[in-house]
Amino acid sequence: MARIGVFICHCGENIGETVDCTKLAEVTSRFPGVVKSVDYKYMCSEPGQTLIKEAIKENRLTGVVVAACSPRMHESTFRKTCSEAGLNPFLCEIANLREHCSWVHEKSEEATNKAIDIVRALVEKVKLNEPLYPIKVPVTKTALVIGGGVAGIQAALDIANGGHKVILVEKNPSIGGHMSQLSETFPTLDCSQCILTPRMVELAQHPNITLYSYAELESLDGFIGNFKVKIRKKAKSIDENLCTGCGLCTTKCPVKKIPNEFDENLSYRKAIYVPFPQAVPNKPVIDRENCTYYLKGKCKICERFCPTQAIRFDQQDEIIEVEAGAIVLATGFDIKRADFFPEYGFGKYKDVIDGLQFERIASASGPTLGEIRRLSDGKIPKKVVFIACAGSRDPAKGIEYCSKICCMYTAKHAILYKHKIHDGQAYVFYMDIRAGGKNYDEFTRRAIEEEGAKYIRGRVSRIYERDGKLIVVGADTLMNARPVVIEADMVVLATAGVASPGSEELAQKLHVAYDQYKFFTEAHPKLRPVETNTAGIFLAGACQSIKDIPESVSQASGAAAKVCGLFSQNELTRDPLIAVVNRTAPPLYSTCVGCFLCQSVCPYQAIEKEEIKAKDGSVIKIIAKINPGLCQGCGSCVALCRTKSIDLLGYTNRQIYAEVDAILNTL
Amino acid sequence: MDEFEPKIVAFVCNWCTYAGADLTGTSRIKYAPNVRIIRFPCTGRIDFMFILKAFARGADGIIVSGCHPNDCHYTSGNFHARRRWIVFRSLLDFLGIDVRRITFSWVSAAEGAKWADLVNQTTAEIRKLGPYTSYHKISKPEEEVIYG
Amino acid sequence: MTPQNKLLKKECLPTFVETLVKGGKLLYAPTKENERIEFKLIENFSEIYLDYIQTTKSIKSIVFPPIEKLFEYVADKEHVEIKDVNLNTIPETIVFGAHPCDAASFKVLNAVFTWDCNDEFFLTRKDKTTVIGLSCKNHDDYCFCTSVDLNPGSTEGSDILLTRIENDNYLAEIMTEKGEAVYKLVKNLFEPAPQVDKNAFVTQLPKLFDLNDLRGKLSFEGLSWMQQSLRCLSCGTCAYVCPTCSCFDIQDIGNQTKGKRVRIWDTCALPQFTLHTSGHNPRHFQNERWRQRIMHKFSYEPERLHVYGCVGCGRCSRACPVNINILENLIEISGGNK
Amino acid sequence: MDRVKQKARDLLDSNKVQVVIGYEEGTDGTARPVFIMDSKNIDKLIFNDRCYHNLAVYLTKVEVEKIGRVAVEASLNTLKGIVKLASEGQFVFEDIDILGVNRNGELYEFASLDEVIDYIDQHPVEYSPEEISLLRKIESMTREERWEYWQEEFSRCIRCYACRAACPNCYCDACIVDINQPQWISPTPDALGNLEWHIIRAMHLAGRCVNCGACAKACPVDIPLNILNLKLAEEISKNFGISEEFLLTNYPLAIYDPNDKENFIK
Repeated sequence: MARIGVFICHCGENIGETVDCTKLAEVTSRFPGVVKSVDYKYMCSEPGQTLIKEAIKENRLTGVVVAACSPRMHESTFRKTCSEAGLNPFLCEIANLREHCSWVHEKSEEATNKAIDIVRALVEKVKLNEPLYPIKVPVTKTALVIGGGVAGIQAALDIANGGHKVILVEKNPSIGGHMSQLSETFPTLDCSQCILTPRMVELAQHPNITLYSYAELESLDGFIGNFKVKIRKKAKSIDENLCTGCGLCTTKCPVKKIPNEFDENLSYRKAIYVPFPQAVPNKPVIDRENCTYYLKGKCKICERFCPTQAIRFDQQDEIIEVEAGAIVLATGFDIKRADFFPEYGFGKYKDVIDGLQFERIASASGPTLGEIRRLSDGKIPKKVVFIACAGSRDPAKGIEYCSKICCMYTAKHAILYKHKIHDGQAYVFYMDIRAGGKNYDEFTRRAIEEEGAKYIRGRVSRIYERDGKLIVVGADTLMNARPVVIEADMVVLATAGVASPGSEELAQKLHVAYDQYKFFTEAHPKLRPVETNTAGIFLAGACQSIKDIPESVSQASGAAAKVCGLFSQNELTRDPLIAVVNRTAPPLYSTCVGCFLCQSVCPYQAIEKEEIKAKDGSVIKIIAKINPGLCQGCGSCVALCRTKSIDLLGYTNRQIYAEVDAILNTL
Repeated sequence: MDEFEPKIVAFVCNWCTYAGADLTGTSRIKYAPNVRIIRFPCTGRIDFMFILKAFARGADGIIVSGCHPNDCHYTSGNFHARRRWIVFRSLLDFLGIDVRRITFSWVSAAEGAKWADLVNQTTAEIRKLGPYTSYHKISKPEEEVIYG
Repeated sequence: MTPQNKLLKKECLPTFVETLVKGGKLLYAPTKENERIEFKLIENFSEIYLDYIQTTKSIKSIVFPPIEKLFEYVADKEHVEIKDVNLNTIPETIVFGAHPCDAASFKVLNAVFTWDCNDEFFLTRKDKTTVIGLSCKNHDDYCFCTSVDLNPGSTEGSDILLTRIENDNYLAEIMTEKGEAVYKLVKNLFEPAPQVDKNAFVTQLPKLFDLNDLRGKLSFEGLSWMQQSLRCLSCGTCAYVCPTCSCFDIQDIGNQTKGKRVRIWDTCALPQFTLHTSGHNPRHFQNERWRQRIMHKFSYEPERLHVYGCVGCGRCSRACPVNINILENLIEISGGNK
Repeated sequence: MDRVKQKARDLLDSNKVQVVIGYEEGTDGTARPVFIMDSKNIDKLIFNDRCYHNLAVYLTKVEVEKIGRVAVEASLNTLKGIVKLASEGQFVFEDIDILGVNRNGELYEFASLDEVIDYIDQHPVEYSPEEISLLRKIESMTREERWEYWQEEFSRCIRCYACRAACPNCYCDACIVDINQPQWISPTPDALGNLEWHIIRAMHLAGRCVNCGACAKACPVDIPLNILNLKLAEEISKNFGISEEFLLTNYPLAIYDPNDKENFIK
């Protein structure tokens, strides 16, 4: 006989204020099979958990229903509690009274009645729960890091230094990411390249790290501990083993006018190129879209000059298959550009630029060698207007979030500008100054108070050109929205940060969730910020949401710690909520008829054939068998199976029927 | 007579719609109390018989909801489910079963407000249609059947 | 009581039927709709179709419904309350126009349902049912009542048997008290019966095998059960249209808190019928199930219940999707056409 | 027909097969399946319009497996059943001998499964005008009329499962109606039980049905079950653009197209 305990949590007033918990406990105590039903202020607290544990022992409970918050919040907490009291954790179910009831309804009889129905359904379900035991699977102790920006580099180095193999995949010819483009970094103003480059080199030389640059993820199969990864190594058109990185090919290449992505298109590069001098690996690739040979079928000048005959025009993309136990996603971010701001004349006026372009102009290795000059005429700009929140926090632009880093880098830009052009005047249009962070507020105050940047709280309505000047029309909301008109020489837009292109496709390949802005979604916003909902895939850096360097690096180290934790065991335990094929007495052996229509519905290729053999070895019957290492428990095969020979542990057909029956069984 | 309160059962997937409904709660958006949620790992797990069983047990309306296309936690469960629903729905309609009482939907984990709207709209729609008398009538098992 | 014969003029037949209907009893009679001939609940005489050879389904469901509630239960945490069926609610019923084979089937069913205990559901229904039979004017190749010791004018099981005689008038043989009770309700419609040779007005159906021969030849082993049944698809049609098949299954319908227990028809033709929990099935193969069907009707029932389990109506043969003709097989077993 | 008989006789005499499944004259003008194990009975074999049974149904029966190797007198519908069963792994195609017969009872021989598929492909399914007009008639009804129509039709159902027994694709050892944990379908032959049974039967055959109509012909109470199958066949071809040939060896409900319609999904 079932002996079920029902534990009703008030969650302070979160549930108790809306649902009559006393009545709920009284009504549930009358459910058949319920031997204990109590309500308590905070069931997840230490005394609450103790209450459950004692009740399990005293009442010899065979099942527990905790009526509290969402199972997504505390299911594991309460299952652990049960386990500590000697009850199999899978004999505990959570009735979601908070998110699905008290928080969405007014205090009323209906709310309490709904709570009663919810608990009744879970009581009937838990009666059919069976003890389940975690599945052990081996772990491949190699991590795959996708993205070679600062977050990816940090994660890779941390994992590698923890003694595990790392494969890093970077889609560009060089690692480094956006950080390598920056001039200086806030709030210390140290040189970005100077702190990043050593890390890049360390990574390239690390014995535990394999770097695939100019490569992308092709496909992913498998599951935590046992991912099977296909990586597409795009054809660089050079033999990396032969190439010495002498650079002669680049010098000789006749195609000169290709916009240089690294310089945000403010300079030119060749068709065979190294993105920047400190690139890792420091070997060129041929940009086939612009190379004369690929376009017209002749040229091959680079091949002629290459001293080691390393040029390979017929090189194909290569698919590399690797196995990995964990994946760190560090694909970074991008910024909004050109056509997104017609009102600011961006793309029309040469001297309206974005933040990253300003970084390149301010960078000693940039197109102006660090001298801040107008792009239109090369003159020194005497008045520069910086516009924060260009696109961010702007529902009309479809970007409602704060891009977070702009306040700080705008302050940095104002300071850098002032440092380079002492008689220049920086103006900053802002909505709010968000300078939360160690030494951040001090840094913005310095920009205003010491460097004399004029901060104007208001938005710029439009920008137009007159007599070589950019007329910036805005309003100062702190001065009763008084119109402000500034005749500027240069305008820098702190454009919104957005998810990097291809994030959606990548998320779909990896089966990780992403939000409406295509940023990857963490498993829990507070408690599991570096994990995704897909076990074994972790997040680092701006691919989750826009982050600055220290935050990206900390999250990368966090992800690395998670990976190292995973790799600290030889095998990992998996949730046993998987599909199983029934076995029955002979001569049937199983109700499975071996039609194997389920095979094509399984996303994980987890359904195999099993031969049932007689004593003499002859095959009596061939039936389906689920590989417990591969099955992820989606249950698609279960719904498809005509004879109901497959069932899903934790969501069995009987359990769901019991739930449907109970939830509608309002007496 | 009391005003008719529709009984609606929602079959939702754990990863998107269940989480979306959690978000509705976290956002404190209020909605009609007529829906009872049953949690599935994936819409691919939802057997069409569960829908019939809910009607037979007295449901007036049903919501089936999961992840948007391409968002399935298991990559393809929602695609398989969608195909099954296309066929199932046309069969039910052909048999004269009121398919307006089954709302299929995609509600992501980020669409807390959509979940509230969906529940409210479905409740209003079913309220308008009234109790599903014709199905409930045949669902009371006959005491006896005499051919003739 | 002593049976008595009366004459019912054909013009009186509609009044006869409609008076009975208005008297408050349920009246089932053969009807024809879209070429389908079935017994149905009748309100007007015009619905009735008497020129039939055989209906698809038999009249068995009137005394042995496909679903019959045995009791209801309501349970809470501590108590279970069982509510018995009030047998008084079973309605008074008349079956009108059943052929002698159907009428005779009640005797077979009665033997089963009173064998080791009295089945009060069946007995109450039977007691409340009056059968007004109709002798057969025609037969087809599937009919074989004469071979199972009945005949197209047999009064067995009929409370009143009507036989259509000259001028389409009806000879009414009032056989039982139930028949007489009906007769008394509409006495004025009847006239004294003329002297007629009833046999001259019923179809002549030659006897094709002898029951004793057949029973003597039946053997568990050694007969070509497999040859006869290979074609069989293992559906339950034969049993469900049969007027004498009486197997049922017990099912509980409901949940932990409320529900009912019912019995529903079952059939030995389905493999699950004898499937044991262990997985063993003593009648795993169809030939074993076919043998059971024949042996049960023509050997076990006569042995234990002193009645043959077949009335020769031929319904199973007509309904069989693969034309398994029981008559063919019975003739073959009994040693050929006599 | 002579060539069919000759080949059947040869197969039996050479002991290449132990039984020939074909059609013979039944009683009362019917044709019916016959199992010939001795070549002297081979002249019983016939083929005509009355031979509608889908003989593929016998190929998965334990009683038949017990006899030995089988040759089947295979009409177009039977061929379809055979291909479908082979594609669902119920037997190896090469383990069956096929005596193909066309409409005129002429022998067709097939060297391989592909040849059978080609043959089927050249003879697309033809629905009778009666079938089509009934389908359209039901489609044109209001929802309430459709409900009444099918309730009336299903009310005759006695749950004899002749529809299941006659269908080559209903080969499951344990049919879902026989499973009672949970009780998927009400076992009672009342309105709900009958409706659930016919829904699940149609759904389980959706995309697998070879549209031979054996179910409807087997029904002792004339429920037009073939119309349900036909409706779903139309829906599948309309919604998923799947050809009959593709369906022979594939199951459309175990695959998907990311662009499947979703105008009904909110």
